[in-house]
Amino acid sequence: MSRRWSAVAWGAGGVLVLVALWEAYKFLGPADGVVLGTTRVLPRTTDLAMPHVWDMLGRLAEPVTRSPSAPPLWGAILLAALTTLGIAAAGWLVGVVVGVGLALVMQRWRLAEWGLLPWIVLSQTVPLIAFAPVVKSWGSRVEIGAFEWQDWMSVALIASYLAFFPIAVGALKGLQSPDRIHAELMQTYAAGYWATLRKLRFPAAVPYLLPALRLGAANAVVGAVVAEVSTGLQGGIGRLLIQFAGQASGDPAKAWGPIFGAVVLGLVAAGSVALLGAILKNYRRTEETA
Amino acid sequence: SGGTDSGDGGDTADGDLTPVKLQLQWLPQGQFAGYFAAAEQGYFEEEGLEVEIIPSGGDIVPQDALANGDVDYAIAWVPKVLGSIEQGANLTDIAQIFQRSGTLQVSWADSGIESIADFEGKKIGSWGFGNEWEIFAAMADEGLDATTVQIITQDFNMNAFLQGDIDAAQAMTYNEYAQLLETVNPDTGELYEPSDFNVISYEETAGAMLQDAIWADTERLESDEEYQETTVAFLKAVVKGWVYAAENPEEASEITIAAGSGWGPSHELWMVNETNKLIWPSEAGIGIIDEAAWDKTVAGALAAVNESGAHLITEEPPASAWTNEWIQQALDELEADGLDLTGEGFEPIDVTLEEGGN
Amino acid sequence: MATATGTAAITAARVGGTAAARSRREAVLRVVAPIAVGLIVLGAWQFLVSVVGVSDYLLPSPQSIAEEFVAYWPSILSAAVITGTNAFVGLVVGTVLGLALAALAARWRAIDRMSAPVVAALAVVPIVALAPVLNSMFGADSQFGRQAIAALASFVPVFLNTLRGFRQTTPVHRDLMKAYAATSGQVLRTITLPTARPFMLTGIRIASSLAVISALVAEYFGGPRGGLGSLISTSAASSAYARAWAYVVASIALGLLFYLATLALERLVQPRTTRQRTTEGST
Amino acid sequence: MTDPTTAPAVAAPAGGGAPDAVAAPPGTPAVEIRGVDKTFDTRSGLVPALDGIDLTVAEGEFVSLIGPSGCGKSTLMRLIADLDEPTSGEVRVFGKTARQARRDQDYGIAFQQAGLLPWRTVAANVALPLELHGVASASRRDRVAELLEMVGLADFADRYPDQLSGGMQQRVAIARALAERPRLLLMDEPFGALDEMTREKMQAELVRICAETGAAVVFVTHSIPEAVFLSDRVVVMSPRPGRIQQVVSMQLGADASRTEALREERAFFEMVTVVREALHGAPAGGARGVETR
Amino acid sequence: MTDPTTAPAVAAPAGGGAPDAVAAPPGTPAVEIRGVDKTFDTRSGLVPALDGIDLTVAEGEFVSLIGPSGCGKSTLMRLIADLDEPTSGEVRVFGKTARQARRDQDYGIAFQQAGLLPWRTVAANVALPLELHGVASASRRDRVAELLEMVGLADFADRYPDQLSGGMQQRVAIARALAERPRLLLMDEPFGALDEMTREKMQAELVRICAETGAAVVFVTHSIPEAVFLSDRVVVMSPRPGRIQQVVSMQLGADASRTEALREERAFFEMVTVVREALHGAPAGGARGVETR
Ligand SMILES: Nc1ncnc2c1ncn2[C@@H]1O[C@H](COP(=O)(O)OP(=O)(O)OP(=O)(O)O)[C@@H](O)[C@H]1O
Ligand SMILES: Nc1ncnc2c1ncn2[C@@H]1O[C@H](COP(=O)(O)OP(=O)(O)OP(=O)(O)O)[C@@H](O)[C@H]1O
Ligand SMILES: [Mg+2]
Ligand SMILES: [Mg+2]
Repeated sequence: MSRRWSAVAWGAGGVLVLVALWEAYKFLGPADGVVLGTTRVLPRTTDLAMPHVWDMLGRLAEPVTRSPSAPPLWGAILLAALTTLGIAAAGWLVGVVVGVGLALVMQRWRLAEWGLLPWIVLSQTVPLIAFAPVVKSWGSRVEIGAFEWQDWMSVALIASYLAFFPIAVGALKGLQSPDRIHAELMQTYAAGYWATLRKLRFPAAVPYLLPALRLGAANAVVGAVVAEVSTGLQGGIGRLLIQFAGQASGDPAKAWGPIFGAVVLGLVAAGSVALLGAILKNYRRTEETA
Repeated sequence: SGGTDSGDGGDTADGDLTPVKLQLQWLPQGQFAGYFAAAEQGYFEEEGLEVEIIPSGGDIVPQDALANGDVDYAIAWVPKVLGSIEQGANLTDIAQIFQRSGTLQVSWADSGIESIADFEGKKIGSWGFGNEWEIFAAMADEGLDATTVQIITQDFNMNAFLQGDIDAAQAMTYNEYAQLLETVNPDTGELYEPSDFNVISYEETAGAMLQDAIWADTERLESDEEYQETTVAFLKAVVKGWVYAAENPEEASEITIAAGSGWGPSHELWMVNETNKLIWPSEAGIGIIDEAAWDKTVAGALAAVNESGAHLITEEPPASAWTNEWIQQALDELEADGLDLTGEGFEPIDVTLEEGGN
Repeated sequence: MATATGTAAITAARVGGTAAARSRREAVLRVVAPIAVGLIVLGAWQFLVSVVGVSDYLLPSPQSIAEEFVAYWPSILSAAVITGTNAFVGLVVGTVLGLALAALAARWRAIDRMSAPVVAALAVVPIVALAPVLNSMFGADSQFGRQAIAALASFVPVFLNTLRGFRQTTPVHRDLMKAYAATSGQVLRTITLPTARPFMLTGIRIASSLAVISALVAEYFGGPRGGLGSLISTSAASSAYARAWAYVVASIALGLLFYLATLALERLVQPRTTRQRTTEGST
Repeated sequence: MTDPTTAPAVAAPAGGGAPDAVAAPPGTPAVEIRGVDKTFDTRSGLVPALDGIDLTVAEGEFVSLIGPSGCGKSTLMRLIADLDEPTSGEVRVFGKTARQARRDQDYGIAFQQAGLLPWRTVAANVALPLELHGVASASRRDRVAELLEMVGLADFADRYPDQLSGGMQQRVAIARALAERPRLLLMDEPFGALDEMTREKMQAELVRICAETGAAVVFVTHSIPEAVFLSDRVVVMSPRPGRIQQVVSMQLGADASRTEALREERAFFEMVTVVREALHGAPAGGARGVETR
Repeated sequence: MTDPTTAPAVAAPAGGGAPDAVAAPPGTPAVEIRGVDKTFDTRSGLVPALDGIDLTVAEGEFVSLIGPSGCGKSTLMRLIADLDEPTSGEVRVFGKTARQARRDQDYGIAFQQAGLLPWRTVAANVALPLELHGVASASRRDRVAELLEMVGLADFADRYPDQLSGGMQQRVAIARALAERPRLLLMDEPFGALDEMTREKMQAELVRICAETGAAVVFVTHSIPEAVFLSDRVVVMSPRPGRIQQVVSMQLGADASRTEALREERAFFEMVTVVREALHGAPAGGARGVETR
């Protein structure tokens, strides 16, 4: 317990050092930054480019606009972050299903692994942002019975596209991880594919799956935010990001609010998966002893 | 739009409402005040419509949403849609809401950039996403091609210009120009003044192009009678909305804020007011497409070449690309209501901008 | 004994090179299978567009994409060079920073513990969200903002993997070095760096794809035009989807190029034996 | 000390495919291996691992396989367990094919590594085969308790494998192998990873357990004293391709019980010497080995 | 066979801190351990690992440490190597402090795992200590060739460790330990991972190498026959906290040369039995152990 507190204290120290660096540079650095040749290698220090840390934090407490109905900035950001979190979670779940499904197929048939894995790796070089409008447009065509495609689903779909990759790779590794001795033990028990999967492969995959799920969660958040920007979905943090960036000339501190929101959002998403890891700690015993 | 079979777009306000989807070009803001006013004031319902206004933003291309059948009408700039039409979209401009271009190119007062000809060798800001064609068209008229300048993509604010990364920034009269005037001049501690800037208005150049127009699906317009009726009803409500916005700019700006605009009240009011200026006066009646302006836009679009050598369009758009038929019908029907459809009595108001637009 | 060997030889002759054949077949399948999958998808796509008649406007056919690709080849090439340069600069800077900070963190626990929350945040924050503020900070007229984003994106996996690599030295090797009374410089050279090397290379390989994607996505948030990202958005904005897809294809190729280059680096820098051993544990 | 007259009876070398010299006991033999060859088809060519193996293990008999590394001990055992298939020849377990015997769970198996599932408690590990074969949870619990009692780990039922010493883990693995009361136990160097003292303790325990269950055992080991201490017969193999070099029947005296005291008896050392010499191909001290053929 | 008169002389138990019963040979002893305690301060409390250890290893002497797992054999060896420091007491190597001896490279060391650097060839692995201590590249090459010749791996100089068998890897590790001609060799279960036959071969080779180099050896093992075969004296330790239980001098007859034949001699078996009994605390067969005290 005390170790955890000391980690928190050190971490807080690290953040403080960062803040101190920011302010020190802002105080000492030239207004137009440090330019080497034609490239500016250190940033400008104007209030427009680098607001004071206290201005950024202070701005969070003020209302979004002067309009009487405006909520405080932090409230608007919190609400948007929660919205995005929900979308990212949906995308993450889809990513888990697809990723684990692909991993199962690839683990079962080597030919599938050879045929699919290179494409799965390649898929990560595809700039998804280019597809956001296409996904939205395709999605809007889907209407099955009472089910109607919502715009947020397009965003979730894009989030899942980013999330599935680490999960597929991690799950494949995990499913392939059982020692030969364990696989053969199951064989001597004349255990079938599903029994082996349930009793051996899935439990053995947990230590590989957890970091993959965490990475997937972080990726889902990135995907959700970028896709919100890209499809213009309202209500999420991505939307606030462009909206407040648009107001940054007159109100530079405001643009940082959604960035802090995105950081918190990512940490919460990754942290929730860490919680999952705590629940499954018995499946991670090899990790701890190794 | 296929939901009702009453076929009656008329006055049955409390009967079945015809659902209509309208795709905006950007986030909810004063630029679209007339549509939000029409919704809020119940004009759509009066016409028997239930209109869902879909905001855009990011990479969503309104005319594509329309061409794909996702929506029934879309607001988009004419040059951008001309490009889509050449790519195979089948769309028709049914009402030219903005009668003039609201695009400016802003430079510092001491920069020496006073006309398009001064662009040569300068860093010229543009948002991309098809907003750059006016620049290229204006430059083409001056004999400059896209490679003689450096095009910098502006992001969502004016910082790049304020910090000198861009020599001349693209700005809409109703938005980015106001952003400049909402920013504190670090030298004086006061907000920037209009006198701090040189402003080139594309409306006064050969590059001027028609902007916010209402687009409809050409095929449905030709063959679907129900859609035709809906179109007239829709246009009537929209016109009423814009008339309301012209007469009640404060209320209109409050309506857009309530509809989800993220701007502060002063900026919003500025935007409604400036938008009104682009619409009114409208000698032939609001929404009527001026053939000369249309032809000028087409000529500009044909002339413009971007820096990767791509043309916006390479041939004249088809005749179906625009028609005054429906807006004329709508205006005729509204004539009786005694509305000011030409903006004869329109008087812009004075708006004081606050720091940060808040 | 002689007969037994003889039998074995006969058996060997009869079964004749099946294992070799099998391994050859495997090598072929490893190449053919992904190509087959790709062709099937491409074929289905073309079929959807040209036979089923999904509108070319919505989903351009591979053929029309290829045509656009050829037509705009010079512009695609120069755009790829711009984006590729940004990604490369970012990758190099991010890698150097990642390696350096990981070395410091491995050496001083204080740095490790203080950097933990910052790195954790960097790992989860959508780095492209920083694009607008970076453009303000460094100027929208330079590619620096994009390079900075690519560098930040590359930094995280390089740092994390390298730090892990620095912690992989086995106790027996450390004891050995102590028994040899080796200086800390010698320990670094003979044990720590070679042990960490495969982990560093893995980090760089992961970073390579990230660098390309980030540099490209960052172009959507302002800055000079001409890169793949801004051309994709411009083309899409004028509904020239086939052209947009042609730029997308180019960006995929660019990402692949980076990935393969880092893979080649890995093969080059790393002796055969250790590679086999570590590729399993470290990806 | 190296008096040839004290040399024990040694079975005929099995290289030529002759049947076991020791007569099979009444009843179906637990394992019957006839003319088995095994060749691995690897990328670098064919690897002959076993050549002309004939071996019969009677019910309740304890047979050890010993031989240099790579001689095919594990391979032979895997053939019996139907984890691999012979290239030619036949393996029968309790009169059935090896496959059938595996399906019927006629044997229990333990490897060099305990191979416990790290995420399961000791009890859950032992219960695994019962669980897989649908034994009801109540009788499963009873059987597990009984087994853990037998291997002396009743107090550790709820521990996880990483909380146990190597010897304890191996005992859990043995309990698991015994879970379904197999009449045949296959063990591949189960004590290889243990230190000498623990190993001796485990050997004594194995002797006790075998006596209790009456199972036949095929036991792979590298240790001569271990093979001698445990076995009724020791099968000495020669490498590349693996052949049975000799089958040595343990003659430890009529009154020899397998207790700790046995390890210090003269007969024990003599049998160790006999197996050593068989293993080295020729006797280290003289030409005695030749006479026994 | 269990005749008490044949029991060899056994040194006095060293638990009470009495000096070694066997007189130190002339010259400085290779290792001198006086009253050493070692307590580990772990998260779960203090772990006493060694308690009152006194031991002297003469120059050229071969001393084995044997004892149950966890009795502190490795710890003791690490103290000699100055990889750890004693909590109290003194360790001197060739009359210097352990630290000085380490700095002077007075010993060579080999562990249970070969601990080769996988990215270096066999030759480069052997050359490592020479490289670290600035030996010129030409003489380095000569010495490496000589060493590889000695361990019989001259043909494998350019292979990588993972291309070698366990026994070959261990031979490389021994060559590496011998690289700087140390007068003291520390070996912690160097053959623990090998199979019995390879192990016996390696033992014979170690005997030869020791004879060639004349180095003193401190050798940790779990195997009684191994300790008996190799050593001049066997130090038997008892666990928790580790104490020296007995120091047994090997009495294998005046003419006993350490050849393969020795393994089958009666004296060998008898010494095995003596060590076994010392290890088990009391004789397995009777009360004989008491008499030897
Ligand atoms: N799956 C396999 N593929 C190819 N060759 C194999 C395979 N399994 C074993 N072999 C080879 O067959 C021979 C016998 O191997 P096996 O494992 O049965 O020996 P072993 O007697 O158990 O050795 P050890 O004592 O080291 O365990 C060896 O040469 C080995 O390399
Ligand atoms: N670094 C350490 N920290 C804490 N305790 C230790 C450490 N090293 C050894 N011990 C403890 O000291 C005792 C002796 O350990 P040591 O490794 O010397 O035993 P050993 O005789 O070599 O055992 P083995 O035969 O298993 O190698 C054990 O109880 C062990 O847990
Ligand atoms: Mg084996
Ligand atoms: Mg030890």
